[in-house]
Amino acid sequence: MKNIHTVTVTGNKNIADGIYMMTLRYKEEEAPEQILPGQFVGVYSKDSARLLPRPISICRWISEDNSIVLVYRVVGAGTEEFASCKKGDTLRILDVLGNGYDLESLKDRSVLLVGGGIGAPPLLELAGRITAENIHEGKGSVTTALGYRTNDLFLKKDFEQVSRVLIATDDGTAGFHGNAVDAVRTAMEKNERLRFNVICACGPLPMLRAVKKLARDLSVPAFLSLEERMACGVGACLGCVVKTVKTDPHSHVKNARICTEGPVFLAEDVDI
Amino acid sequence: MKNIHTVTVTGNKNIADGIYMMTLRYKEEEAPEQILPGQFVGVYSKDSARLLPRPISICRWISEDNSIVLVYRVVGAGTEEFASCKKGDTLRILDVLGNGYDLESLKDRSVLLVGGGIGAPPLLELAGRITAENIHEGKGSVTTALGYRTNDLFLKKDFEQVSRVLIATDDGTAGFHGNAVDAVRTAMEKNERLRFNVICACGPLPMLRAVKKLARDLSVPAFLSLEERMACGVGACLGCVVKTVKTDPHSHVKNARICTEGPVFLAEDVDI
Amino acid sequence: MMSNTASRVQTEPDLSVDIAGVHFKNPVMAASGTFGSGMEYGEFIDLDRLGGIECKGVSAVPWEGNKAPRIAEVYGGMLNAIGLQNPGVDVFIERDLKFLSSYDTRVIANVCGHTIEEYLRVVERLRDEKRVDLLEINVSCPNVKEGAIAFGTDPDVLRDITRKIKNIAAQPVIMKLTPNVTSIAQMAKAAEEGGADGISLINTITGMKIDVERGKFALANRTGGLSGPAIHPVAVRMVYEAAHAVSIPVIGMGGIATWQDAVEMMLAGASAVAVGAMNFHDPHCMEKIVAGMEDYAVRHKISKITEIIGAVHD
Amino acid sequence: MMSNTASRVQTEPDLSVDIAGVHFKNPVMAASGTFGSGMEYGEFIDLDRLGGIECKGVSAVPWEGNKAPRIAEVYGGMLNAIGLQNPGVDVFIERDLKFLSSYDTRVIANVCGHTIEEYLRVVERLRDEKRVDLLEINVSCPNVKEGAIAFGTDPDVLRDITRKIKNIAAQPVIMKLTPNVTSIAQMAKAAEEGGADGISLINTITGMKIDVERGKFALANRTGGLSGPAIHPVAVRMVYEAAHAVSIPVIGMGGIATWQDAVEMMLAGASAVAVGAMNFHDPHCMEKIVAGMEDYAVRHKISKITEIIGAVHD
Ligand SMILES: Cc1cc2nc3c(=O)[nH]c(=O)nc-3n(C[C@H](O)[C@H](O)[C@H](O)COP(=O)(O)OP(=O)(O)OC[C@H]3O[C@@H](n4cnc5c(N)ncnc54)[C@H](O)[C@@H]3O)c2cc1C
Ligand SMILES: Cc1cc2nc3c(=O)[nH]c(=O)nc-3n(C[C@H](O)[C@H](O)[C@H](O)COP(=O)(O)OP(=O)(O)OC[C@H]3O[C@@H](n4cnc5c(N)ncnc54)[C@H](O)[C@@H]3O)c2cc1C
Ligand SMILES: Cc1cc2nc3c(=O)[nH]c(=O)nc-3n(C[C@H](O)[C@H](O)[C@H](O)COP(=O)(O)O)c2cc1C
Ligand SMILES: Cc1cc2nc3c(=O)[nH]c(=O)nc-3n(C[C@H](O)[C@H](O)[C@H](O)COP(=O)(O)O)c2cc1C
Ligand code: FES
Ligand code: FES
Repeated sequence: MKNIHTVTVTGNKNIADGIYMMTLRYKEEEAPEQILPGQFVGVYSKDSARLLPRPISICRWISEDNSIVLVYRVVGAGTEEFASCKKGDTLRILDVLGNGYDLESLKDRSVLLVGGGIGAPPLLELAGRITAENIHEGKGSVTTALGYRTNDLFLKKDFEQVSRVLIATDDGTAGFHGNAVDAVRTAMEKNERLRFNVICACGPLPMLRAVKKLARDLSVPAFLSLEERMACGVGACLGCVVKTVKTDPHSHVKNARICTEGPVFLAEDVDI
Repeated sequence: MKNIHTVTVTGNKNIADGIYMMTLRYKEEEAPEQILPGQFVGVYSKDSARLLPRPISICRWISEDNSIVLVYRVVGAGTEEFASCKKGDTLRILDVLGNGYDLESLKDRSVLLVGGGIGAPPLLELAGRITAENIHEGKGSVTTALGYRTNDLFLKKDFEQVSRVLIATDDGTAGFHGNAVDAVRTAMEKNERLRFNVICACGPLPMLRAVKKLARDLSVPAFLSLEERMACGVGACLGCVVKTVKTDPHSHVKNARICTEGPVFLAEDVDI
Repeated sequence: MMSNTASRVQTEPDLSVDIAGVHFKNPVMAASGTFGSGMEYGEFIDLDRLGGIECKGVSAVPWEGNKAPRIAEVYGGMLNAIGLQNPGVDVFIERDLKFLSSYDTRVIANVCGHTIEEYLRVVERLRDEKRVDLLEINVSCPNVKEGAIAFGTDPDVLRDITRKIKNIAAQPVIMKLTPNVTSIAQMAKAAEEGGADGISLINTITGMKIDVERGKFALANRTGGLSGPAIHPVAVRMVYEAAHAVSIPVIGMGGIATWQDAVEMMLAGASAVAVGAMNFHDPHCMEKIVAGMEDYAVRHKISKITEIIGAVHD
Repeated sequence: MMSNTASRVQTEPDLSVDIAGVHFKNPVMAASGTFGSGMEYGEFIDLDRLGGIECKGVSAVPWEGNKAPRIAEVYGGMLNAIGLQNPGVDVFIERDLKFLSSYDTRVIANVCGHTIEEYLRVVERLRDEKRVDLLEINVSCPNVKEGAIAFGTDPDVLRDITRKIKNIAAQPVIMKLTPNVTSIAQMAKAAEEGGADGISLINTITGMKIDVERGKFALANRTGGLSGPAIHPVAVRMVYEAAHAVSIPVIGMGGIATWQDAVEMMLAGASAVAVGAMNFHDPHCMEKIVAGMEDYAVRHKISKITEIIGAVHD
């Protein structure tokens, strides 16, 4: 069930240049019963000048503590306001939104996760869940390729606890000098035992396009998490569409709602 | 000099039903050098939906502490926000606005102050200053007639320290049953040694009209503090006018700016 | 016992209104395009609490709408350039009206088209749909390029399309006006002359946002429609002017966020109101508005909410 | 030494602009009616930091303006119905222009009237005033009842009054347009055809507020002009449309609160901008806008701010 909740900020720390990690605790009786990796929430600003919810992915779900963790980059007035939140403050959120990654389809597969910059956070919950829920029962593996601008490698340690990690930086100050997809290609060429038969990716559009091409080259499916400007976040306004290859069963045109049919799409279904 | 200041809330307490007393402290170097009773400040809201400053009279000036005290009634969203301010919060204010009461013209006079409801606060500074600055040098006296709705008699004690006090309540639960002006008239009829040769008043329009009439009946001057919706607060927008009897020297029409030529006007000069 | 009942009746004011012969349990509706056909928000709120739902604009065949980005947030509101994406009237009937059949709220079908013929096809197709209580004809969407905007800005064209639609419509016809005109009173009169059973306004005001760091338009469509609290005072003024120009009922909308805004719109002359962009800020806002209106009526001893329609005074 | 100077030059972008042959040190001005003639705000800010001051509207003889209340706050903005109170052109010359003579900023006289003849009298009277750099003709004030609004909403009337003013004006003539029209492009063209040296827009959008507890209009005049951040997206769109319709320069205004808003207006096509209602929220905002623009130019390696005029792209 989607709803509006008032949650309490129980932590909000600066984990890298301009990047914050915020923990939000629900009242026990309001805590979500299920969250899929890749799902997101809409966070409302307190200032009346800003009325629309900010979509932020769930980076971790700590169900035993009725909490979720968000990792966000300060890019504008809304995220700036969130960065100024203190422990004990409350926030109004709209949750739980979007489809999330389909864990069933990852069963027993070797999964490559590709995260670019602030696209990495939702993949952490995904990597963790694949591992924790024994989705592979020992048959598959998880590798995460993370692309950063600089060697300010937020969440790297967290990913290392749940997957093998490849690092790429734009400025070459850590790991592969270049983007995450090229890091993967290079590693595969060097025959670094990098095998996978499905890709899940989240990050900027150029990266997602590169992932789509990689997947096509390797003939493996890729699940991409997309972004678009949103108003309602729940599928009512038709604001957040992506072009689809086939007619979308809900809209009856070649447009799907990222907030509802997405944000995670099979790469071959969308025209990006 | 008028200016914009960020001041610190050092106290904000509920002193009567819906009435708050807030103390604001300036940074030492920004504290005003002079404040006249009857002058006011414009208090800004923090919410972007509300852009205009709220005009609030200065109830007390504690110059040794670089502070001013405001007493305000919660009537809408702005004052509601102020009521929620806590010690240590900061507020942005526009100061020091308006002309204030002309202390010179009160010299050696017996002064009657008439305050109705939330019009009382600025008269406290006035009464205090008349007493403290020895304006009368023993020759005059100060009597304050205060009209309240009920017997929630905020500031009564404070007035008693600096003047003789007459109380009137709309519901008759304390003092005279009726309004402050009728209380004065009745007291005079009863010959209660109530003498004055000038009136200063602040309160709702019907009360000010009654004061104007009283002053005319007694042939004494009356200074009235007026209210109007304001935008700039500094005389630039011509939003806050009152009709004047003669052509106003600034506007060259029969309108004076309450924020600049006022808020205190000689009763006979304005058409209220 | 009897006096108890009597006082209970007094504290439960009658919020119902009639528009063109259709009875609404209360005057609060969802504005077209912000609420789909209620399916998505049905998860949040009890649709039966609403006076009505103005469904998303529907055309004769499916429309793709504009390219993304379609949304831009602005101070106290938003711009949208959806471009009337919709699955077409057949899907609307089979899916949306079927969904709505289990709810006790009024259904207003919002009709759009590129040409008069396209409008007429939708109206014709909806003739036998009992679930449609009213038709709202959107002659004012600023995001359709093919000329539909002209329907709402030229009084002669507006009068003509109104007449043609009235000729074939089974349900009462509400013409939805655009605020992007010099004289809203003139447009309201044209709709009335064309035989409209009511008018609704305002649709969005055309606006633009530019991303200054990138020097680019924020919307793929360049311009979009401004809605939300920012436009409320303009909407109130236009509802006032329109209501004074015609004698048919007016549905008022534009930036309604609180019960105060809704009451204000009715005092200005609206017989009912609709809430749009604010649903995105708080899916519960319409429920709160209904409750706030009820409370207002009690405090002001208003037994029928219709008493306040147009009751503003100096 | 030399390279030092060179790099210093690079970090100090040229913010100056020319409008109708008049040179402005920067493109940021105070909007008419919100700043008097600068006297009051001179206590807060250094008037020499401003590109120019658009003075309060002035008429041939003193005007009383409307009854109070003249101001109502609304979400993200305000309504005003001052009704163009002013002391008349003689006092304006003797007092205001004299005051301004000691400042190094451009002076734009804002002219209003009830009839064409009244406008012409003011323009005539200002012919010999060297302190007046530009004339801005307010054909758009929504608060004057005698019909002045018609000047700004009928293209033929607008073309005619522009021509008559141009015939006698000594200074370049800027026509200030109202947003309360169906087609701003049409009005902009009419002004250009009439010989205007530039146009400025937008004036306020007509709005209304009702006090719901008392059932009364918030303004004595019933309607008032909406200004402030709420109207900014509408202003940007209109500036864009107007700038694309004419080849004379455009002064953009409407809801400018930050340097981003000012840059946005210039990207949309404005050669200069004016700040109105926001002065009431922060008397220092124009200084901050100038500083922010400077910083923007440095970051984007813009050596002359004129490069960004109309530079928005898809
Ligand atoms: C499904 C989804 C998941 C996301 N997850 C994350 C996350 O985990 N961490 C994170 O840092 N960011 C995430 N984003 C991006 C995040 O929504 C924006 O950075 C944020 O909305 C910016 O808000 P602002 O007020 O700071 O910026 P402003 O630019 O001032 O925002 C103005 C408006 O644009 C919208 N907006 C701005 N950038 C984006 C964007 N990239 N995508 C969608 N809307 C945008 C805002 O929501 C707001 O409505 C996600 C976006 C989507 C669509
Ligand atoms: C010179 C002067 C001195 C004042 N001194 C005091 C004081 O000492 N204590 C006190 O409690 N009140 C005082 N007031 C009234 C006070 O300004 C209003 O009560 C306050 O602005 C209400 O703000 P709000 O946001 O709560 O109400 P809202 O009604 O939400 O305000 C909406 C708008 O109307 C304006 N407004 C509302 N009521 C008034 C009013 N009575 N006068 C002027 N503007 C108003 C607000 O400033 C705001 O712009 C004074 C007014 C003036 C003009
Ligand atoms: C996202 C969005 C989509 C809209 N789609 C339609 C539509 O399909 N048909 C229509 O008549 N109006 C449409 N509108 C206009 C609204 O119904 C309403 O008239 C306008 O938004 C003003 O109300 P508000 O300020 O409460 O949003 C749309 C508005 C928004 C924000
Ligand atoms: C209080 C007030 C008075 C105004 N008086 C005038 C005027 O005399 N002449 C004029 O051309 N515009 C006048 N305007 C309009 C402004 O100059 C400006 O066009 C409008 O307010 C939009 O800008 P803003 O949103 O930055 O305020 C006035 C605006 C306000 C708020
Ligand atoms: S944001 Fe409204 S449909 Fe996705
Ligand atoms: S409030 Fe602007 S002149 Fe008084």
